[in-house]
Amino acid sequence: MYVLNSILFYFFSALAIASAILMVTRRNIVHAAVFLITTLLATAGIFLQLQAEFLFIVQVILYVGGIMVLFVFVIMLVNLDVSMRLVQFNRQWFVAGALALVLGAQVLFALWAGHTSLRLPAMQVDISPKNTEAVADALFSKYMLPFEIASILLLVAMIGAVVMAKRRV
Amino acid sequence: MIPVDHYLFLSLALFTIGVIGVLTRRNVIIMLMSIELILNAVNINLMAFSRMWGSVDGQVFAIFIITDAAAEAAVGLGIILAFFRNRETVLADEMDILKW
Amino acid sequence: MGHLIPQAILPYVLPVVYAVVIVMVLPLLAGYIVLMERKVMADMQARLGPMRVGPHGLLQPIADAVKLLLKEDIIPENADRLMFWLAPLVSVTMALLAYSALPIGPEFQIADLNIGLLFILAISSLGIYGIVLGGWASNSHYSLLGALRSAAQLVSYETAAGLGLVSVLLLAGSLSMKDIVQAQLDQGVWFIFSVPFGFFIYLVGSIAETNRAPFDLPEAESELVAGYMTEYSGFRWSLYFLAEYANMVIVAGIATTVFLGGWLRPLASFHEHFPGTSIEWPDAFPSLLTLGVAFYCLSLAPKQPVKIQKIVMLAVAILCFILSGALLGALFAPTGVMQGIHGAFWFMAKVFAYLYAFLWFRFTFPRYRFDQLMRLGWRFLIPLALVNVIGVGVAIVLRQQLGWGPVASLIPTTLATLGVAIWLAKDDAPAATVQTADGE
Amino acid sequence: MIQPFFLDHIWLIPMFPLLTAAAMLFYGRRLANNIVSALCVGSVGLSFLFSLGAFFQLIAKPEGERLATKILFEWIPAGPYHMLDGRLAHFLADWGFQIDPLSAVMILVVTGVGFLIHVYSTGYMAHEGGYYRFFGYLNLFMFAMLILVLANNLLLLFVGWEGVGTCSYLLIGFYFHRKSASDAGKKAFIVNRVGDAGFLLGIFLTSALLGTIRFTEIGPALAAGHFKMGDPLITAIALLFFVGATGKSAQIPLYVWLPDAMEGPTPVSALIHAATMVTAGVYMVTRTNAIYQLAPKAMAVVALVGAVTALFAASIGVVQNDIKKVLAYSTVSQLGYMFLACGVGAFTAGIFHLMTHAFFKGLLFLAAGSVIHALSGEQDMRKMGALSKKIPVTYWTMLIATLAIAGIFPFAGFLSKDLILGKAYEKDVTLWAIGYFTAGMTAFYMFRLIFMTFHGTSRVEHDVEHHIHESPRSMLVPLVILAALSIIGGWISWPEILGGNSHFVRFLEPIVGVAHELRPEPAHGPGSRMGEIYLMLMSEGLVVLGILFAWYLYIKRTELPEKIAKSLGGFYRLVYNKYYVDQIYDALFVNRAKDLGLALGAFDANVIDGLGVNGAGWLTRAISRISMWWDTWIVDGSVKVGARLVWVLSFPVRMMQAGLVQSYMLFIVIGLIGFLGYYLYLAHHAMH
Repeated sequence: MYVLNSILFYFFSALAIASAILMVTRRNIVHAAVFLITTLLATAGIFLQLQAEFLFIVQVILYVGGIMVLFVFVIMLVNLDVSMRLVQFNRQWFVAGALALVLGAQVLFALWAGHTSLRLPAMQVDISPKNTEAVADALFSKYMLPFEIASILLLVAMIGAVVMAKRRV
Repeated sequence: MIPVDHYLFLSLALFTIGVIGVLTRRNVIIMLMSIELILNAVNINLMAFSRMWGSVDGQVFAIFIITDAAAEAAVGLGIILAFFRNRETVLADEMDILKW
Repeated sequence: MGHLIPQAILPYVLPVVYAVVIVMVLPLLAGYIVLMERKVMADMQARLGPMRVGPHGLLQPIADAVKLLLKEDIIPENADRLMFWLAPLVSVTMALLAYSALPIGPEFQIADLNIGLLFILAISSLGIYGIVLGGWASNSHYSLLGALRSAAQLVSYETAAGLGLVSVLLLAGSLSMKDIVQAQLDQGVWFIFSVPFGFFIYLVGSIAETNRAPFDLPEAESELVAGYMTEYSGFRWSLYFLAEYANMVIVAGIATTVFLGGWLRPLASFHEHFPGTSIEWPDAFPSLLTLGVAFYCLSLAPKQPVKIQKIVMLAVAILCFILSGALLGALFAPTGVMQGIHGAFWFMAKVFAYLYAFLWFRFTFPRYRFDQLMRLGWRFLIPLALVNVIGVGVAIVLRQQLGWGPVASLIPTTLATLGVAIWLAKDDAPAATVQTADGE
Repeated sequence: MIQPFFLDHIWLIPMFPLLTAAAMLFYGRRLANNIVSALCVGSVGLSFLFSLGAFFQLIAKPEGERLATKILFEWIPAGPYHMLDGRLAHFLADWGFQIDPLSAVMILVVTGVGFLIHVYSTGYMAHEGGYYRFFGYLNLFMFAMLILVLANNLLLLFVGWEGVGTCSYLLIGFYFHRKSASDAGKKAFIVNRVGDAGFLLGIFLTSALLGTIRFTEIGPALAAGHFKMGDPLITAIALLFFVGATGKSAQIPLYVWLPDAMEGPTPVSALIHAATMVTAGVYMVTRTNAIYQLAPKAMAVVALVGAVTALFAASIGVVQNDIKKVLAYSTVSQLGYMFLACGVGAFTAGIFHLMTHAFFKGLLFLAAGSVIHALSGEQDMRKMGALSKKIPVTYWTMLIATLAIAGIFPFAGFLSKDLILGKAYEKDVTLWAIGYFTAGMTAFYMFRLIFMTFHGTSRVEHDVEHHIHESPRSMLVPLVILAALSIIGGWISWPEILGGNSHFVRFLEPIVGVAHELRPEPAHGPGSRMGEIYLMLMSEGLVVLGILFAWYLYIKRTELPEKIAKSLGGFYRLVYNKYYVDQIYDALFVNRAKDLGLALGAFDANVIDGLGVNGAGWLTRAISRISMWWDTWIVDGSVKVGARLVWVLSFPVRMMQAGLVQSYMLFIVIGLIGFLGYYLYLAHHAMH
């Protein structure tokens, strides 16, 4: 069981990281989008491997099936074969990349230090099989208010998007 | 069991890649996608911790983050569309009207 | 045979077998759905349809398949090769993947996920990438427009269809397909009768999701040559084709499972309403039907003009005999087997009924204009679905608090939804105003 | 006390025309003609209905308290001030309306005749340009006139007074592209100004002397002031008012504008310059009769001016050839009659004649208009004749009106005119004689008009001749109604001696209530019924004589008039040229005024502009040079230095603020790195 689990995990994480790197470096936006989708799917796989089926489904339906479709849609509306031939990285790319790496290194150092010093407890063996029900309970009892607020946020975002994208408001 | 740290390393890697993307790519759409990547990294952390403590709170927060991402994508892409209509470009360093 | 297989992989054997069966059978099934489509169309147009290849064109699908496989496979000059190659694959993969959670019989299921329905929705929602990427990759305006249209259309109608299903989820209280069917058995009524509007919404939504007429704008031959499939040919094209029909079967399967009581035979839960009594005679129906078909084929066999056709017809007849024998024998077999076989029969019967409805609509309704499509989706179906869901919630409260019956509690909901539907339709009447139907 | 509805809402009566006027003048251009006429005529009709309602509700009240006042708001609540006799008074002019028998009669006449003339105009103006403009002005006039007759104080009356003046100016100059028309308009306006100045002075003097300008309070104030008969100040007020009256009502010496006013469209002449506006003077004199009755000299002046004007204008009317001019002069002379009546203290008779005159003179003008309409614009009577068959309705109605004005028994004119003559006889024989003779002349020239227009041989140019046509119904109906009124209109005050009981006069009595105890004994008079009968018969006789004379001259022996004119020679020319009054006025006033204007202009050009303005300009330029130097070098210099300084200092900030999102993000990341590094550093220390 553990073997399968770890195989899945390392496979998915390798996939995720690889396609993330590709996503950032691709010249063709559609390819980038496809690689991002791959990353997301890999992440979804990791969720599944973490026995969070509901989040897996949410990830797939919302992220892959919703948001990314929106991205692809917009990419196709905005024809980009012009910008595809231009330089893809801005003037500050070298500094920026370096600094980002520095930031990553810092966090890595922090994690490493934490790993050695304060030992994170191992994972629980198993959480309740009825993951969906558990999430639902938490969502509708403990996190009712944030849930409502999130829905308001969505409404506002919808209106904003409509106003933004409309030709004649 | 896979130690939690590995999840953290994974998410760190994704996060860094995302930051690099946001900082260096000229194409606004790819910047947005990188932001999605960052959010994703955060999600991984949350899931890992939720699994670690055996409580679903982390997952709930992940759901909120995904909601947030949806909203952000919708509005951001709307803005990009509007901008493209006016300026015929999606390059971040041509959007420097923020200066004034 | 348990001792032959190591314990570790035992739980994976049966699913693999099912998966292989499905992957084998589905293309054939798709082919024969095409034949059925052509026959139905011919019937509705007072023609004969394919008659030459095999008796009554029974071998037509195979001929078509061979033709498609042998066709030259063209990739346009400046198409995006990677995507062009990837897109049909994605499409067909997702279409097939969705079957993994579809229960064809009580046991006949690859995996009984506790989020089965959502899983199927998710996977089938991934199918869109096949279309969009393909349309984009073939670098032609028709394809791109088709892709955009289908993207917009799917995103819009998934919402409606999903909401249509949610009403049933509330009633069934579970996401697992199996449990949903079980709930229909326990409540003693198929959900189509308790939430007809849910069914209606899902019907329209599923037609739109599978890009079938009257919502087949992504491949509207009169506007964009073949939509996203314009540049495709040969094998890739047939993959798309397969994906489309597989999707039809999927949505039909979902509808069957969720609304039409899955593998349950009619009146299966008679005793729920009238304890003590139960009706068994419908069990005899399958074998009788197949027997009838067998005799019909037998009677047709001599009339065939060519010798080979006679032979094929006879073969079909014999096949039907065997089938009816099996179905008959299943009645005396242990219940598991019997339910498996009969469940599969009933399931397929319902699926084909649903598909027949699809064909029927295709040959009956004119194609929508794109803005009309959008208006229908956003301003009619989704509000209606929302009202329906709320109503179902109310109904559940009625049932739990006041102890109303499973059907009675939903009558007010249905009536309310009907009222809203009428109102919305009246409100939507001036929909004829022509707008620029661009994909936004 | 709470008033009945119509009395409580008299203020609405002027408002209807005001609303439509506003509508016309702002939006009229966009409205179709039929809508315009519907709105305007409708509004006036509405006011007429309200006036009727008010009238009947007023009659319903008992004799004593036939007075209703409605004060909308205080208009000019000026502070306290010292009156001439040193008492403290509070000047208060409010936007208030009052209705008493006099106002009631006036609003009935104004709205009634006005309504008919509106209807007429819809036909008459149908093919003219500026239809909406015409009706807008007309309604505006109705508004002002109604304000005038409903005002409860002198100042508000003055507002209406000026308003009607303005409208008359606008309407006389309605065909502003004709120079003669615009000149006539200006003339009317300026001449009226003279009178108005007098009127205004009168108002000031009133408020200074009596401390109030409300009509209801003037009487009591007079009583309280214990003024003796013929008090000089009172006389002054009365005369000043009368100056205003001469201006508005075209009496000597300010009558000159009225004949020229005929340049306006004929309905205007009928409404403003015959029926309503010109009678404002009479109304005003009657309204302030309390003052006049304290000033016998002033009344004598009024009577004399009235009588002389009557005779004078009639004499001019005898020789005019323009049909409207004749009517204009007859109007002047009839107004003279009214003032004669007021002068001899028979205010009620004056108002009575005012009403009847409104009927038949309005009718005369409308009929004349119809004639002109039929002859497509011809106004010269020498180019008319023998029209009686061609336009019968016009002919008969006009004949009725002529009989009425000539004073044939029992037409309206007869009753009112004889009432006046009777009063005049009681007062003074010479006045009576003048009026008597004038009556004869009136009959003569009116029938001269009738005969020249409708009888004898046709002298119409034959290109006009063949499309002579009767006017449309919308023009004929008012004619007929007015004809009926000028027959029976007078009967409401059938004199006692003929076995009637003069309702009308009795109805009006209250407003001249003061008159009784103040009126001196009649100098000499028949007093007996037979005397009055004799007077009537005499006037009838003279009138018939005049008619016959006209018949003789213009039907029987048509060549005679020229002969007579030749034989009279100079005198004829004098009269024919209206006694050269216009020329004299030009020589005396107009040209002098022009000279003054030229002189002032020269002064302005040389002294003001040359010295003042240019000098100031030069000075300013000189100063501005200096200030410019200061501005450029000192002020701007410092500013530039500051700007340059800021520019230099802001270099690093500017580098940061590139306006590019990603550079901002970069800075965020840098900050993040800084924080993280700091905390890691701390943690590191904490560890060891």
